[in-house]
This record gives sequence, C-alpha cells and structure tokens, in this order.
Amino acid sequence: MASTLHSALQNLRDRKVWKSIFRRGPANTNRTRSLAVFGNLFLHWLPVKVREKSLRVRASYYLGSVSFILFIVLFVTGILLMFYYHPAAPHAYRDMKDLQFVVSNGVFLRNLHRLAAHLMVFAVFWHMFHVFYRGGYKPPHEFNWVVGVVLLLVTLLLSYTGYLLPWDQLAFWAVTVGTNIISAMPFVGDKIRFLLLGGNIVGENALLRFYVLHVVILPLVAFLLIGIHFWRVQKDGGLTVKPKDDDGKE
Amino acid sequence: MEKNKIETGFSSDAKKEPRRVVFVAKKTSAKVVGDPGPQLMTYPHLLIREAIAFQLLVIVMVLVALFWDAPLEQLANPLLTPNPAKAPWYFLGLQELLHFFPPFVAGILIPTLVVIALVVIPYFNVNVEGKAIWSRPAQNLRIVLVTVFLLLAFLAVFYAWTIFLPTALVAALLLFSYTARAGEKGSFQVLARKPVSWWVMTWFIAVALCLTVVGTFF
Amino acid sequence: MGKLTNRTRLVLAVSSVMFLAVLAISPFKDFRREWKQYKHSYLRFAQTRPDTKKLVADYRPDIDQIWLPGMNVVDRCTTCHYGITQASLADQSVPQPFRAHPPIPHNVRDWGCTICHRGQGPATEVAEAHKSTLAWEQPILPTRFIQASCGTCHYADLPQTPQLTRGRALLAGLNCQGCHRLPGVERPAMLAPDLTNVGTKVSREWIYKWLKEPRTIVDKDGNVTVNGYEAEDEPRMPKFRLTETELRGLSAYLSVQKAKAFVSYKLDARVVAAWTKNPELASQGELRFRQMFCSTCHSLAVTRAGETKLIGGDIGPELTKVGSKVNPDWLITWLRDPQGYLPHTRMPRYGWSDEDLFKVTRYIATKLTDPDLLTGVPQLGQPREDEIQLGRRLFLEKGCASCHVIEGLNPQKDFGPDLSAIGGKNTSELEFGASKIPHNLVSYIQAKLQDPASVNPAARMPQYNWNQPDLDAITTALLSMKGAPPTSALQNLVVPRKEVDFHPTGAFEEVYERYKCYSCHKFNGYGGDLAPDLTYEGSRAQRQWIVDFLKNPQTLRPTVVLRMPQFNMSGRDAATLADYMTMVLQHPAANPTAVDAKQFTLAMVALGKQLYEVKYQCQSCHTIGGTGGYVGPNLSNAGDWLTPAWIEAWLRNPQALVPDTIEPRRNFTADEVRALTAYLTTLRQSIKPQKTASTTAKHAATQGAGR
Amino acid sequence: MSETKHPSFPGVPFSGDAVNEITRRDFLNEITLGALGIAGLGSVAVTYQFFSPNVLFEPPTTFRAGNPDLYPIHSVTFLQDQQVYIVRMPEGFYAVSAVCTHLGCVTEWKPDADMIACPCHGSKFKADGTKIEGPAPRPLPHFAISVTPDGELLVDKLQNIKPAQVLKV
Repeated sequence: MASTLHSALQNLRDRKVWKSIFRRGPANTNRTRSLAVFGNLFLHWLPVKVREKSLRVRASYYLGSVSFILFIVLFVTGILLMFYYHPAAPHAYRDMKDLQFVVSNGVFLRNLHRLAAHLMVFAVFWHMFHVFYRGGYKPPHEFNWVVGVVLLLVTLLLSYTGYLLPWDQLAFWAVTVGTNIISAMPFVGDKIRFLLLGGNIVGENALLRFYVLHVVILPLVAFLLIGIHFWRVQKDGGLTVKPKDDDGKE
Repeated sequence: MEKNKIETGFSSDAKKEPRRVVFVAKKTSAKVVGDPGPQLMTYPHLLIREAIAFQLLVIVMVLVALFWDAPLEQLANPLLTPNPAKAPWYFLGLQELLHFFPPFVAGILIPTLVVIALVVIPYFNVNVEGKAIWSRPAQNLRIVLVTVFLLLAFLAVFYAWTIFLPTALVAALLLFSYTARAGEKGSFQVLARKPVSWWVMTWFIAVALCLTVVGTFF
Repeated sequence: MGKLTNRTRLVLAVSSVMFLAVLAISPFKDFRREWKQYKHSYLRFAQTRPDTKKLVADYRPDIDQIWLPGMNVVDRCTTCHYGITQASLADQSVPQPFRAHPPIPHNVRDWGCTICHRGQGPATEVAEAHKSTLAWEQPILPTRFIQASCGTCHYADLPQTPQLTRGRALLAGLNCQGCHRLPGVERPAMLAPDLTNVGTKVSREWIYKWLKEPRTIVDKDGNVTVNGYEAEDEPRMPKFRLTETELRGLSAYLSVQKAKAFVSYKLDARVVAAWTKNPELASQGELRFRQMFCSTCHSLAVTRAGETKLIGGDIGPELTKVGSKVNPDWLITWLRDPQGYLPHTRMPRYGWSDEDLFKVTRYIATKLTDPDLLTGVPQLGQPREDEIQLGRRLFLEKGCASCHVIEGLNPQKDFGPDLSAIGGKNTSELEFGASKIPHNLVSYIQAKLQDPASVNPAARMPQYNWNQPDLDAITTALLSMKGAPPTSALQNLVVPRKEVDFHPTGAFEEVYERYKCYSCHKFNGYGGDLAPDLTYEGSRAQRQWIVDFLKNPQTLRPTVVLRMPQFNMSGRDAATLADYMTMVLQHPAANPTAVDAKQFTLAMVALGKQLYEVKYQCQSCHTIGGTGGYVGPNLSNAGDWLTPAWIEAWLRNPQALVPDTIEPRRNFTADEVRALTAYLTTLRQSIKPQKTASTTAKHAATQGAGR
Repeated sequence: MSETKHPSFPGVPFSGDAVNEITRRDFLNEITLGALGIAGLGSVAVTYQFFSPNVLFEPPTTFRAGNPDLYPIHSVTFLQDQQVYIVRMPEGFYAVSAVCTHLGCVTEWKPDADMIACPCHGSKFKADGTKIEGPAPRPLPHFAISVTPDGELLVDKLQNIKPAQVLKV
C-alpha cells in the first residue's frame, strides 16, 4: 500500500497540470526549497531560512503561531456557523438551539468556535507579555510591537462582538454592561454608544451591527494586520534571539 | 538545459531578458543585534513545526469542545436582570475597577492609558535588558520607597484592596530584591538585575490578573 | 540543514493519526444522537406489533417538527413520541415514549406538545426536553396540574377542567384578589366586613380570639370548630401569624371602632317589658326564625341521634353559637336594617314586625350560645392608648385594609405581589430563602401556599390550611395565569371569560338591592346558583303569578329547607319587581305577540289534551293534578303560572330557551304546538289544593323550568 | 538533530542507501499522508452532512384542506398559503397547482370566464389545469389528494398525479 501511494504521488507529479501549478521540481535541494517558499502566495512572507534557535519551543512557545492557528480555526468554524445563523432577535437564539439540537455537528462547531475565541484572547495576551519579557519590542521591532498591540485590541473586539450573537441572557447583559462603560466617555460617549448599538438599547440593530463587525469588518482588519505583522517579522530580521538561548535555559 | 528551461518556465539567460531580482539600498535591511547562529530552511523545518503545533492545538481543542459545551442561557430578556450581570472574562478586570473609581476613570481613562503605555514602550528608552533598578541603590531606593508609599496610599484611599494587594506584593518583591544585590546566588539575585520597565510590567500583569480572578469568581 | 530528523517525522505522524482519530469523534457522536436511537427503537417496537404496516406508514428517519410561526412554537417532541397519534398504541402496556396520547379536543399534530405540557420543544434530547436547565427554565408540567394549560387560553370555565374551575373558585372565594392582582378575578367593592363600627358588634375578647384562631377554635371538650362553629368550609378570614402583643394591639384598635354613633333601634320599654314576661318568648322567636326561612342562607348545628349535622344554607354565616358573639343591641339593629350597618351585605332587609324582631333576637341571644367560645382568652380590660396605636399600625402593616374597610383609612390595593403572570415565572425570579424544596415553580407555589414563611420568613401572607386536592386546584389555577399571550396570533385563540352583563336600574335596583335577590338567583350570568336562574323570568312567568309568589312564597313550598325566605314584602315592592321582570327579563325566542290565547278554541284544547295524554305521553314526566311523573315540573297550575308565549316557544325548542334542559325536543308540528299550548293554558288549580301536593309541585316547577 | 542524508519531507522518492532507515522514514510519511488524506475526505463528508438541514422551517408540503363539505360542487377554491386550487367537480376533487408552468407566476381563478389566467404573460387554463392558450409549455400539474381517516382533505404537493385521477368523496 505504501508503495502504491508513493507511485501514485510520483505519477501525479509528472503530470502537466501538477507542473503548471508547482513549477519547481521536488523540494529536495535548498534551491527548490527556497523556491517553494518564494513561489507560494501563502508562504512568501516567510523567510527562506530561520535561525535554529528561534525554532526552539522555549524561544517563543509558538505563541504567535498558536494565535494565528486559532484565528484560522475561528475563521473556518465561523464561516460554517454563519450558514445557520440569522442576525435577528429572537431568531438568533432559535438558531443556537437548532445548532445544539438538530444541525449535524452543530454543537461541536459552536463549542470549538467559542473555545478558540477564548483561547485566542488568552494566547494573544500571553504572546504580548512573552514578547515584552524577551525584549521583542526593541529596535528594529518597534513598529511591529505597535501592530501587535492593535491586533490585541482587534482580538478583544472580535471576541466581544461575537459575545452578543447567541442572543441569550449571558450575551445580552454582558454587552449591556460593556457598552454602558462607553457612555462614561466625556462629550462623545453617548453618541458612540448610540452609533455602536444603532439605538439606545441592546436590540435588533445592535445585534446586526455587532454581527457585521464580527464577521466582516474586524476579520478584514485582523487579516490585514496579521499580514503586516508576519511580513514585518521577516523584514525586521526574524525573531529576537538572545545569546543565552544557547544553553537551553535562561 | 533548453528543455529544462521550457518546462520550468524560467528564463536562465539574464542578458536576453534582464530581470531585477532584488534592489539593494542603504539602510533598508533591519539591523539585527546578536549572533545569527546556525540557520535552517523554513521549508520544511518551520512548516512542519507549525503543522505539528496546529494539529496538537486542534486535538486539544476538539477534546475540550467534545466534553465542554459552550454556555447558552435563556433567551435575552431585558426585563430579567441576572445577578450579577457580567462582561466577558477579559473585561472583568475593568468591571472590577468600576467598583473603585468613577466610570470615566475606570472605563475610559485607565484602559486608554494602558493602551498608550503599551504603544509607546518601544519608543522610550525602557529597555528590558537595560540597567538594573538597583544599579544605583542609594538614590533609587528613596525614589522607589516614595513611589510605592504614594501608590499604596492612593489605593487605600479608594479602598481598592484588590489592587492594593498585588501592588504591595510586587513592591515587597522589589524591596526584597534590594537586599540581595551583592553578587550572591538565588532568585532574589535574578530579580535584582531587573530594570524599571520589567517591574512596571510585572506590576501591571499582577494587578490585571488579580482583578480578573476576583471579577470572575466573586 | 535541509533535512528532517526521524523524530520530527514520528511526531508529525503520531499527531496526524491522533488528529484524524480525534476529529472523527464528533461525527460519530452525531451519528449516535439520542433521537436517532429512539427512531430506531420505534421501528423495532413497531415490528412487534400486529399493525406494523400502519404504524410505520408515514415513518421518516428524520426529526419530526411541528412549527407554529404565529405562536413562536417549535416542537420536536413527536420525533421520539412517534406513536402519539396512533390509536392502537393507547394501551398502558405500550412503553414510553411511544404511547398514544389520551383523546383530547386538540389535534397533537396541529398544536404540538409544549403549549400544554411545557418543556423545551426544540430539544431533541430527553433531559433537555423535559427538565429545567439554564437555557430553558420551564420544565415539563406535572400531569396533575395539566388543567392549568387549558386555563391559559380558555378563560371561561370548561366542564372538562374541574380542578382548574375549583382553583379559580378558591382564589375568588378566599379573597386572594384582596391583596394580589389576579387576571379574570375582579375585585368586588367589598371583600370582607366593614369594620368601621365593629366595636359596637363584638367584644374585644371575641376579636382577640378570632384573630388568634379564625379557622380553628377548640372548645373545652377539645372539639375543633371553625369560625367558632363546626363547618366544612373554612371562613375567608385567614390565620395571620400574630404575637400576643400584636393580638392585644389589634383587638384594642378594633374594639374602639365605633365611628358611627350606635343608634340602636329602641323599642318601647313598656311593650318590651310586657313581651319579656312571656315565658314562650324564646320558643316563639325560634318559630319565627323558622318561618322566615333564615336557614335558606344560614345553617345551624343540629344534633340528632348523637350525630351533629349542619342544616341550612351557606350563603350567610353559620349561626349555631352567634349569640355568644354579638352584642344583643347590635343584633336587633342589624336584623331590622342590615344595610344600615353594612351597605354591601348580602343579607336582605326583611319587613319584620317589632314583636317578631324582639322575639327572634331573644331567641338568638339566649339559645344560640356557647359559654366556652371565649375560653383561653386572657382578661384584656379596657384598651390602652398605646395598644390602640399599635393596633392601628399593625392593621396597615398586615394589609388588613386590603379587604376590610375602616372609615378614614385608605384602602390598600395590590398589597401583595401581582400574580397575573405567576404561572410563567422563571425560577430565577422566585425567592426560595432557606427552604430545601426543589427549585422550580410548582414546588415554590405549593410551598408558599402551604406555609408562606417557609420560603420567606418575612412573608406577610397569612397561613391557610388546604387539603391536598384544594392545594393542587389552587396551584393549577395559579399556573394557568401566564400573563398576556406572547403573540397577537395567540390572542385570537383566547376564549374569554363570560362577561357578566346585568345592571339593574331605577326603582327595581333599590328593591333588588334591599332584598339581595342576587344572593340566590342568577340574572344574566350574575348571582348565586341556589335558586332558579331568573334571566328570562319575565318571559316565563305571568306577572300576576310573580306578584303573588313574591308576597307569599312560603305557602308554595314549605317542606324544603332551602327556599325563598318570607320577606313580608309590600305589594308595591312585589309589583316593582314583577314589572321589571316582565319588561326586562325577556327571552328573545319567546314572542308574546305571536301567541294569542284568545284564539285558542275548545277543539284545540281537546286536541292538545289528546296529544299530551296519548300521542306524546307527557305524563310520564309531568304531573297534572296529582297524576304523572316527577322528572319534569308539575303543570297543574301552568295556565296561571306560565305565559302562553313561553309554553309555545318551549314546545318548539326547549334548548333554545334553556340550553341544558333535559326536556327532549320533539319536533312537534305547528298545529301540535298550538294545540298543546292551548291545552296547557287551560290548566288551573281552581280549588285550594292540599298544602303538600301544591308545594312539591311548585318547587319542582320552578326548579325544573329553570334547569 | 542527527545528520541524515535522506530525502526530506514530504514523500519524495528515495535514492538513498540505508534501506532500513529509509523504509521507516517512508512509513512515517505514508502514515502522515494517509491520516491527513482520510481526515480531508472525512471533513468533506461531514461538511456535506452539516450543510444538509435536518429540519425545515417551511410550510409543510403535505397539508390538510379541511372538510370536503366546505367546497361546493362546481367550485374552484384558491388556497393562498399553499398556492393550490381545490377544484370540486361532479366527478370528484382534484388539487391543481396555482403556479404557472411558464415562468412561475401565481395564476388567478376568473369565475366569470370560468378559467385560470396567468397575469404575467396571458396563459389561460381550464379549471382542470389544461392549457387553453398562452406561452405556458405544460398544463398545471395535479397534486395527490386524499381523505384522512377523520374526514379531511389531504394534499401532498410533492406528489404529482395524472389529471385523470380524481378523488371521489
């Protein structure tokens, strides 16, 4: 079986179609490996080579990767959930019930989405603190630190806007409490809250606005910033590596 | 070779078809401090680690998601206020602050200041690996004592005990590390080498953590 | 630099396999969902039944859903309860969830289950559907309260829901609406006695005893009595939890309520002195008491052959020991003019002669007594000022003014919580205090009703002693109160409570109020049901007959205990009532102009008699002149009593006049109707009849015609 | 990191020397690719399952049309919610779709002209659905109609029947 799979793959590689997609040959030399990274849209923002030290778990705990992976998981599960969600009250709540009781694997997807959302907030915070303690914000990474702080805020907003969507008591009151804080802002607080909620109370309009923010605007912003964030890691010379990383412990 | 050229789609004749591979200008590349050390190819070494990280993370999440259901309470009802009405956990620290300070201070001023502080970190000369706070023990001790006392007094005035406690704890650590500066071994020795920025961040995390925990469970 | 170690490969391989394995769990779980298992077991179960083919005729392996968009109902119960409409699965031996539903007026497939049974309709898991969870607080309603669900839409009483009807009656009868807002239970002008002058009526000691034990007073022999006397039904006055100080305070405050100067009716002292000499005074009073038919409304305990029984009506209070309760001066004033003391009382004003009044008062004050009534009451003495002040404060704090009126005190309306949506309350809205009962609505209601302090030690609600059926009935009634329907679609389905529409006016109103006709008779749905419904009396009875009857009802039916009292009504009053009845209390189906008695010929009368006796054999139920059955009313005096129009309309279609009468509809021809009417109008009791015969007949007549 | 001289991941044909080691490496690659392949195919299947709704919030395709006595003989009754004509003729009942077979407009019953007319493009049908004139390509379809045990008409819109099949009551 092993060899069958193997020869099938080999066979596939010799096809014209395959070659039109992956113009490089098998990635078995450093040149073709470099080409693989250069020539792929999804990999091209990575450097061709990385320092061995920065690959060690201790160097970053892969917290940046974890945050990004969680983002991808949220993206995929979120899109699937959108197929069974109406951003309208109280329909939204009925959709939660349907996810739980009748949609195949619906409750699993919702659990995964919710869990990943909490984990992402957690991972992003931890990522930030970790980077700080390693001095990762120091030149030449200053700007990327700022991008990171903004990404943290976007993550919080994403999580918070998603919080309202089930339209249950938990969601409703969490958002009511949260948005009341905005009103405390001098001069413009009430106006901002009014615009955010599309009214004076958390109602139909608020649900729709939070939905649009949650599924369109904030993910777009996050994608853009994540791209910049990763790109800048490479352009700013890779992860910060301390000389003492060699001995395996600080 | 000609055959290969057609197949791969690359022109190898730079004279016939000149192509710019890279533009090297002064001061574009980042100046990286420290020894770069040995390097590995991104493909496959980084990618495979990312793949493993992805799989492990998903495995853990799936296992949790199978046995822990996302909370769903009753249909939203504006007439039925639960007690207590709580924000998501990451805002519970903020919600705790509201107990101590007016909404404007707790809800707007403090978060804004925190965000600004985070943003400006790299643009000030607050260097984590910089000079230790006890490198000038005599002058700094006086400043530290006054600052800590003022801060604690301020918190006590507002009865902000959940902030007071972690603050006092971090301050105690800071002052203890003062005693251990003279080239000894031990954990206080490590703390004694930490600069101001390290202490400020640690204090912030301690307070945020304490507030969040209190907000979540009480 | 470019190669991977075997260790890395191994890690990736292992994690990939785990990745696959873990991802497969959720689809597997999904495949094994609870509802699918029930679907499969239904199929297996159907195989064991003889009518398998019919049972699986429209079987689909999917989720069954009943969706009522207008009512916001999603109901998936029938996914598992698949056999619910299969008549062959009605047997008790059929295991749940497949058993068929007992027959009900609604179609399960049209309405679903949760509208009546509550629970979580969208759920497809047993526990989620039936039990209370964080996400769905309304669990399945226990079956013994299921009638509550009928009451959420059927505001009108249904014959199929006796428990609910009983519960509603209890709510109204026990004056729950005094403190609570209850939908469909109106708040009458007065719920409990006006206490403005209570100090003139009873002593402070009696008040003390009454407040302490309104429900159970134990006499010295250890007999538990209620209301001071033995009775089956409890008085409305509930037992409040009062301390000794509070009892003293309240009794002090109430005993000084003598706002209206007590104008006792003064009889001439000399006359009284003469009457007092009469040794037969009390027994003559007793005779008058009986002759006035006081027992139609009031009962007395009578001991016969060692067995004590209450005899008499329950409209007014039981009077066995009332002589020990009330002040004799007050009593005489009261009997003479009840409304003068209590404007809203249901006690009619009789036209007593002074002598009768005196005799009856003496009878009550001397014979209907109980020396043990006030045992256990301490010497209270004259009320002190501080006690009075405390009593006044307590009177308001305890919510007494919700039911009782004292002039000068503001009535307390909605003293207790609004209960108009109690049946739909969430557990989170209920206060369970320290009690250990299960946290759900049903246990809360029952605990609160049984012992209000168990869920809230500071509860002001008094203590009631329910028996279990009454407790369940009142719980059912409360559970039916789910507030306004959530959607307008449901609003249209609500069956409204029948509106009472009877507003007497003018001279009639005055007489009607004075004699309190509504205490026993119904008028257009309003009034008591002790005596015949008089809504259409004007169509039924002839004016002269009404006048005669009102002036002297006693000669007509002296043998029954519950009968029309002797009011000693004046001719003018009787005429006023009779005029009003003949003018207003008319049935549209009985048209007086359609039947002209003058056109009846002797031939028609003869034909009618022939039809009555031979063709239709009416005598098997009706009596004329002493022969015939007793199922229907006696018709001996039909010609004087009933109007020809009524007889004619009745013969055409009895049910059109009295919907639930047992008189069969015979489809007489028009000629037969006319002949029978002609015959019946000729029936008159020309000779003075035997007393017994006529009274039985008349009683049967009034009763039967009204039913 | 032990220095090896063998082809790297993923699944590259080997041309190395140490046969045993190569086989093991190869085996791991196969396992990995196999597991991921199955996971991928499984995901497609599960996603398909996810996308097929298990309940429908639609008016039921099978509906009760009330007691037959509601419909006089020689009558055509339009049921707005279901877009169906219940036609009762002396020979019996049939249910005719009210949706024009041309471009899906909802037709109207014209009692005066004794025909069903489509307001959009002028197709005209008889009460039994057969076309009189207009662009409609087919006659209006008949739906299965039956009587329930409790005596109500039952129409199943998913089941088309021949116009000749008439329900006798």
